[in-house]
Amino acid sequence: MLNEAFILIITSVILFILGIYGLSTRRNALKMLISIELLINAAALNIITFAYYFYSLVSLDAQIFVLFIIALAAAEAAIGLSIFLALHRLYGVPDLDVVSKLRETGE
Amino acid sequence: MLLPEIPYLPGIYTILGILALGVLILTILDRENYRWLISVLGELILLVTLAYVIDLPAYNESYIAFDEFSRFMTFVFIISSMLIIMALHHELRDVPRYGLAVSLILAANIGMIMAAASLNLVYIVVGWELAGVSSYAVVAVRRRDPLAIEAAMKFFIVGSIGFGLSLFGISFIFGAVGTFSLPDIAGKLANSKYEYNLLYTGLVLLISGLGFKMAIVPFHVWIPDTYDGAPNSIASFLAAASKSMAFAVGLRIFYHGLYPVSDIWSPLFAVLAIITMTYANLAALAQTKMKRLLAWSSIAHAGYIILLFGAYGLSQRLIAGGLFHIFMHAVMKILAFVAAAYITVVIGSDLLNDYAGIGRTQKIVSFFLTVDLLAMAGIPPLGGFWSKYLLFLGVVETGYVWLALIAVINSAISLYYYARIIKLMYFDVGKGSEATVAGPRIYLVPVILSGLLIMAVGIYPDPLINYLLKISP
Amino acid sequence: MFTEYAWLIPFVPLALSPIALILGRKLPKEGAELGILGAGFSLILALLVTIEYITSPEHPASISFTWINLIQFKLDFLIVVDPLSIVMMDIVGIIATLIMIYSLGYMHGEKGLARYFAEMLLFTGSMLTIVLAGDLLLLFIGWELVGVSSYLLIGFWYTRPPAASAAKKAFLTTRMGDIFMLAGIAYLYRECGTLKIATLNTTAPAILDPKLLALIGIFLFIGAMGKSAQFPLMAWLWDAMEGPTTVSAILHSSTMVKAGVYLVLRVYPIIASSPTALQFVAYVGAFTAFIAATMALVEWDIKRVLAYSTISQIGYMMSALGVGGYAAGYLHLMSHAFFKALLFLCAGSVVHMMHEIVHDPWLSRDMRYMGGLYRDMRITALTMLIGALALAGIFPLSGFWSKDAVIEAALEAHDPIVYWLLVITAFLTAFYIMRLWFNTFWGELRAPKMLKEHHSSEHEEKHEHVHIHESPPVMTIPLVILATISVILGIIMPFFKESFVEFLAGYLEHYGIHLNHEGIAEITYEPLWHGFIPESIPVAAISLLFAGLGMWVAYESYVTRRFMVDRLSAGGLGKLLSKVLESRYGLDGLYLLLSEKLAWKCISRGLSWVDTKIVDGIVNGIGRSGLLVAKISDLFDRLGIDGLVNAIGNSLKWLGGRFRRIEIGIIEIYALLIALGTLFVFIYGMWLLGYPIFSFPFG
Amino acid sequence: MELGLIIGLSVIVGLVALTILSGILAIESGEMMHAVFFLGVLLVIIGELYILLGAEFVGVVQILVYAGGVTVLMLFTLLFIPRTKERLEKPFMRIPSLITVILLLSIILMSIGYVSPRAAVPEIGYENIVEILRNIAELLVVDYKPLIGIVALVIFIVMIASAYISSVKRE
Amino acid sequence: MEAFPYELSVVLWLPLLASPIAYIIGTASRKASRWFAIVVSFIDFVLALHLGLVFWSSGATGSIELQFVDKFDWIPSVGISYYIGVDGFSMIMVLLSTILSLSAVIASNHIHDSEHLYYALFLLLETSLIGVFVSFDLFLFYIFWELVLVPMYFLIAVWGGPRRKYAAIKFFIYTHVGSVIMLISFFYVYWQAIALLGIYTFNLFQLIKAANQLALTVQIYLFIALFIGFGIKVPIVPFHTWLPDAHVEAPSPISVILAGVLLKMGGYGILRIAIPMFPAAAKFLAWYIAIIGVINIFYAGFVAMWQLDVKRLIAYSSISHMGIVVLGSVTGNVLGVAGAIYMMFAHGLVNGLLFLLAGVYKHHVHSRLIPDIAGLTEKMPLTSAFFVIGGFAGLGLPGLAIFVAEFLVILSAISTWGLSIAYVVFGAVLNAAYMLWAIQRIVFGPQRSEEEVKDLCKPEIISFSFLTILIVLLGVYPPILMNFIATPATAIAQYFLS
Repeated sequence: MLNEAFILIITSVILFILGIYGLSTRRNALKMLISIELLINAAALNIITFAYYFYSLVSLDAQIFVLFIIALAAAEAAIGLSIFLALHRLYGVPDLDVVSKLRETGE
Repeated sequence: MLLPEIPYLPGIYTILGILALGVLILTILDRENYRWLISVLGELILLVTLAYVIDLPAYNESYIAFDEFSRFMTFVFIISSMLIIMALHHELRDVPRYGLAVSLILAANIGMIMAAASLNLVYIVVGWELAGVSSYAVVAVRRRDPLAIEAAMKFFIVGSIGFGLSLFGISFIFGAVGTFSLPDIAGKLANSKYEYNLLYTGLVLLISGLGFKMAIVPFHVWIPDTYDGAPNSIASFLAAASKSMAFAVGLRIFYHGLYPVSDIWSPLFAVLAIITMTYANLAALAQTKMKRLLAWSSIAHAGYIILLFGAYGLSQRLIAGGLFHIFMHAVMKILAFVAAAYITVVIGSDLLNDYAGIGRTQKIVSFFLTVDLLAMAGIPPLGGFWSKYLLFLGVVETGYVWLALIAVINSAISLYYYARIIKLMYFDVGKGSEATVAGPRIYLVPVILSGLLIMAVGIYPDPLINYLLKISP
Repeated sequence: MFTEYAWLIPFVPLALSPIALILGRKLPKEGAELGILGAGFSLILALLVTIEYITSPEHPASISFTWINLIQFKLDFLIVVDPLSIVMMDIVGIIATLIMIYSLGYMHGEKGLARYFAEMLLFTGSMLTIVLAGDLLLLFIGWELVGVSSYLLIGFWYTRPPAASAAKKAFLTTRMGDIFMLAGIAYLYRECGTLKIATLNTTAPAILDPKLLALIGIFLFIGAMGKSAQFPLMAWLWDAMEGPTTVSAILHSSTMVKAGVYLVLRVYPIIASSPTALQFVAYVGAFTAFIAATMALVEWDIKRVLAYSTISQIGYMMSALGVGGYAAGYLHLMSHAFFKALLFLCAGSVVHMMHEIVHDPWLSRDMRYMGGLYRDMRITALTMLIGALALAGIFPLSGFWSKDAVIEAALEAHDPIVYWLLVITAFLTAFYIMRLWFNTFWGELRAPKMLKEHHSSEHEEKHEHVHIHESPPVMTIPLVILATISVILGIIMPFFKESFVEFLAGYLEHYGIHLNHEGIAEITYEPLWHGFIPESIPVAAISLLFAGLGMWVAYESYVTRRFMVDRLSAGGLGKLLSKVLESRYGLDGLYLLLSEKLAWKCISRGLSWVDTKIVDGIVNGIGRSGLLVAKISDLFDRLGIDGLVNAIGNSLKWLGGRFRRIEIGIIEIYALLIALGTLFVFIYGMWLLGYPIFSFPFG
Repeated sequence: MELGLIIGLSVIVGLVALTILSGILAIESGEMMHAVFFLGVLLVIIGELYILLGAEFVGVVQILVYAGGVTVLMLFTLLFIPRTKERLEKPFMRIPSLITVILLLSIILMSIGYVSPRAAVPEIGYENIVEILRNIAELLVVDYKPLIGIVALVIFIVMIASAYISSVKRE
Repeated sequence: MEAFPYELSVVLWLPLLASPIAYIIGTASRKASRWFAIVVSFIDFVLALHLGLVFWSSGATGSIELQFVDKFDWIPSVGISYYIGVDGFSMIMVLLSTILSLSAVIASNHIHDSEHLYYALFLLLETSLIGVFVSFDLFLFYIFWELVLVPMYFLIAVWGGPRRKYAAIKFFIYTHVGSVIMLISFFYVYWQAIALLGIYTFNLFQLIKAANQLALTVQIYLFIALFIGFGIKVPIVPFHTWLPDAHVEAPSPISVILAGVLLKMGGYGILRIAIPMFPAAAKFLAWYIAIIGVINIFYAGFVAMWQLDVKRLIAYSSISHMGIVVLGSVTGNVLGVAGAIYMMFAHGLVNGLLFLLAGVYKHHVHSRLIPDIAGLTEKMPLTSAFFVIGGFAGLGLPGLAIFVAEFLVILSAISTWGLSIAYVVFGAVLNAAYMLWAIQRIVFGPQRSEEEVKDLCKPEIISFSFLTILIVLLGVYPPILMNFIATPATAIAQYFLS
């Protein structure tokens, strides 16, 4: 029967899938960044949910973990954006599918 | 805020502290004309850390576990980083902020050591991601090079996907067992107090996530492009250090945490290993560029190494061989990449066909490259052979003879693309034949050092093997 | 005290042979000295040993030497001095020495004399090895060495293709026999565990079952057939006449071809213990004697006529041994050795002479060019006449007695087939040998006329004044010696036959075979067919009658041309017959068919086709269809590994193509790929674990 | 069932619905600005969820760092680069991706199966919020102190690096 | 007489140590590297000879104990040890390798491009060959076995004839596949030994102990694997096609090593490893293997008859002789085994001589096709003489080395199987046929007068006479070798009796 825990887990799964979907359909590097954020948040939400509903906060490692995840995600976003900027400056487009010099050459 | 505390902290903190200090210093004094100072300082810091690591007492606090295993892995990381910085010094001469690269590598070392020296998923994942973030940056540090930037972008995005995947997986595992400390997880799993479905989901996602760093097919996609685009020494850093880190993490998680449910993950790894090595070897056969070929070969070697997990069983030799092969693979890859860098400087191209005849003009580097290629192909008596041999022997001991057989056949196949390079170098005439001017000397230092290491280990591997057998649980 | 050193008899010539080859060129006479030295030494030592043996027969007479020593197994060399060996070694010694001397004149001015004498020495030594060998291993070694020296000597004029092919043919044909002998030897070893002939002679008949004995006996005898040119392994001998005449004289008439007979004499107890083998020997011998004689009827090549007669005389000996005429066979061997050597040497001097007239190795041997040489070459002519009469078996020459003994033995054995074949052969022999003599020495020299027929004019005045002269004394003296030997042998033979028989009997007694006073071994021999034999008439009369008949026919047809045999072959049956005879019953053709066409053209070519096309082809074929060796076949210009890699690439093209098309460097695709990968891992894991509980989420 | 539970459930459901909606919008909206905005909304809602799930501190940090920092970072990045919206309309390979993704979703759901809370849900009142916060603080300063230090340092380095990478002088 | 300590190791490693030196001084002056190589291989030969004399004089020929053993652990953790030594069999093989290497290196005076590399590789090859014959640790054995391939591959591929690349890669793949098969069965035995003896060891004798305990069917499978592995080297039909190509394309000195020593590795392996390890299987399969040997003899003989290229002809004749080795090694009595071993040695000398002669023709007449080199006897008397001697030795003429082996093998084959194998004697006729025919076509026949051809030069005369003298000596006085062979042969034959 329907309960919050289950709903939340499904939500995070859906978020995760959305992230994957965005990554595999979107050309724009920023969109990809957004999708990555989705992935990470899905994971974090999942952890919090489990900690609350399954283990009733007996250990707070989960929350600490999420804290660190947030920090790392921020760092990652920063570096990603900087790379994105460099890329955009070099190629003049934000789209990655045109940026494919590195590939298997020859047949 | 960290400095005053260093003396009072136990060992692992101190290592990290030393590194961090060095990182800060390097980041601060970063001028065009300090290149030598920076390199030497970086080497020194790593050296000090190494010295410290060697006589550091094994230590296990609530979240930190510095045992022989992490000592060995730290050893591997630091050795590789030291070798790499030598090459980096010359290769990044066009980068104004050179110190940044070095400090990023040191930072990555911090993360890797942390990941290798803990029994807690939080630490492991955070350390891993720190290493990841710094390596994204270090790939992109040559910012005017479109290829490098593209490589960095791909590396970044795919790596982040991997991170997300494994985080998601870990969240499920947490949901299944409710703790992040690996011993507790093991205990819970041992007396089966866990949610099977959640665990399984988490496991699969975690394997996929780890697969990125470990370069398992089909999660290897970023490897050839990134190695191709990145500067050689940084590519070798990725191939050597961060891949070793991934295996260390895998060993930690699967051998300390999840071994009670090995019946779930080891078959998955087995099939992944087969796919990986076969696919990579076949793809490598048709490569035309040295760096891509090396990328593929490192994927293939990842395929051999994850036999560690694929053939899980009670075999000392399996783990010892795995560690041994991780180490040898790191050294061999560094040699290969740096030699490739040297040759690229000399002949101004990375195409294999342009290597033709280099053996007659650039004797030293081609000799060591030959040794290295033979070692990678697993020709006795060279280091690469012994590690492979021990690994496969362990695989057989755990009863996966067919797995070992496939691996042997694969390494037999791999011989052909390695031999092709050797033949090009020595028995063809081409661009390489005119390349008589000597390349940058400093590249030869890591090449010769690692080459000698490979040969020495090949001639007399016994002490190392015994040590590994001793430290492997 | 010489017997201890009997091993030197074969050893010295063998040892001198390489020295002659290396140093011969330096010596004044190009190695002739060494040749005569070696042969003479052997002869003298042999004579001494003989005397010593005859004076004190109890003397220890075997020297042994361990050749191969594997702890449990030993193979020894054994040198025995016994009645068989001493007689034979004397014969060989004498003839060898004489011919070495003769060669001084005959081979004078030839190129590569050193080689010639080295080979002669090799031959002498190996022949003596056969003679003295007391075990089959040593005998076989000498056997092979004789074969090879005959090969080398036949091919002495190696620049002549016919000589070369003749040499090869001789070696291969004899080898074909040798291997049977080898098989026989090996089989004896398997059964008796030793190769010592004395032991084998006693044990083998005792312990082996008759079938096996017959087999082994026949195997050994086939070896003998090869060496002594018995039917059907006979075709090499007449080609062997390509060699120098001296060589024909010693190898292919008197000594080497006797090796077969000698072998049969050696292992007689083994052969004699199986009637089948005896029949085989007897019939092969008789049949050979007959057809060889018929071949000689129409031959014009003087040396070849002698070759046929050699074959047929050896046939006599073989059949004698087959029907038990042990002593007869040996006697005939002895006498034939001398007069056949004599005949060959005479022919040699004739050919030597003719060569100066016709300047052609072929024509110089053709009797149609000869005639009327009697006037200027008396010594040659007379000595040759003696030899011819001896061969024809005319009283009181040596041939008469020995041939009588042979036919006597056939009579004793009550075998009409052998008997009549031999008798008719006696007639044919007399005819062809006299035909030879008359054509050579009687009438007018036909060379100029014949040459005019098929040469252009300027040749003819070149042959206007041919000065015919006798050969130099160095060549004639041996002729005289040999002639006297055959005469004296003929005169003393009736008296000395008795003692000779006892001599042999004493030897055979050890092996439980008893010789009666006629020298006929008492063995069980069943003729295939019991027919009419004139028991009452003494053999001597019959053989003399037939021989005389033959000589008369020859005289009538070639001297007083009253009755031309040749006219018989003018047409009809005679023509067909002569065709058959001239083509030697097609034996050569048969050999050609077997060797050239079958072995070489078919099997060899076929197999090498298989080798290149199929065996290799399969590998490459597999390769082409994707194995590692793929593409090898078109790697001529590229180094293998390239081709190999490409081959793998191609053979896995569809796969590899897919692989690498995935890596198109677009991140979205990578992401999708990753998703797919995860999917794959999920599904595979589930399938693997029989998982999951496929419960609907909202169940 | 009693009222409180229904209210809680409905609140959760509402938030979740909002989350997913904003997520879809963040992925699908053609205009970059909107995408970033919706991302911010999503992050805030997730922060709300954290607070609901007894992780107040985390939720606050989420809202501050994420919805504050990251979103703003992205917006500034957007300001750096010229608008490029034309190619955004047609996604790269929608159909295969959709299929894959739906397959993945279903398989994950299958493998999760049905889960229900194992332990009793803790009551979130004032005092135990304080309790939790104190515990977190204690953990942070005792067990995770090195981690904090290291993370801070490394992120510092990485920030410098990213600044360096992104700041290419126009030439 | 005493062997000084580690003399065997010195013999083994000396060429390897010398090879880089040869390379380096070769860069300075080409001649120097040639002379250096000659000196080194001569020293090696002298040392090996000294060992042989010590071996003989110390009466070690009577015992099956290994002599001059150098043994210490190399990698005890996986049971690999450095364990070299010699018994009579290995001793003569070492002698053969050194003798042939010496003659080959003397006779390689036609190599002119990048000599230094050539001689370096050559010395490397010598070490690996010796190593195969002296190592009694299977792992060491395997290393040397594989190490042979590398220099050989390059020597063929670089200094070979027009189709050298094809030949080289073919050689490499065939032998590599063979050794992989071999290796797999080695490892199987190794694991079985872990299970049975409870120790990690590659010691040959330990492994033999373990392998003897295996079940018959397993033994048979492993024996077949080993037999294929070694048989490709031998080579046995139909795995032989690499050999003619390799021989034809390789430069003559290298074909000498190929025919003289490399082929012997196969027979050595069969006698030293395959049969002792799986005696039951060997007994079980003896008859079939004998048939394979007979097929070798006849098949190769017939094919040789058709060849026009002298080297091809000689190559096929080697295959045929190797058939005799295979036949003799399974007859299961001392004569046969001794004959097989004797054949290995004798064939090494004889075919070495023949290949060198083929090389002479190649370099003086610029062709190896029989029609082109026919009729030069007047011009090259010495060459022709040596060729005739070699040919007669090849067809097994008494008084020359090969006869002894042939005789022993045929004797023992017939005394083991009787009439069912008696037809093997026809092989002798076959050999005679193609050899004589070759001699007839090359040496005999009308002489050519037109072009100028020069005869042998000094070094060639030296090495050829050396070989010829050895051939005659061994043919006339076998005990020289038999003393070495007797004991090991008896030991090997014992396995069939048990």
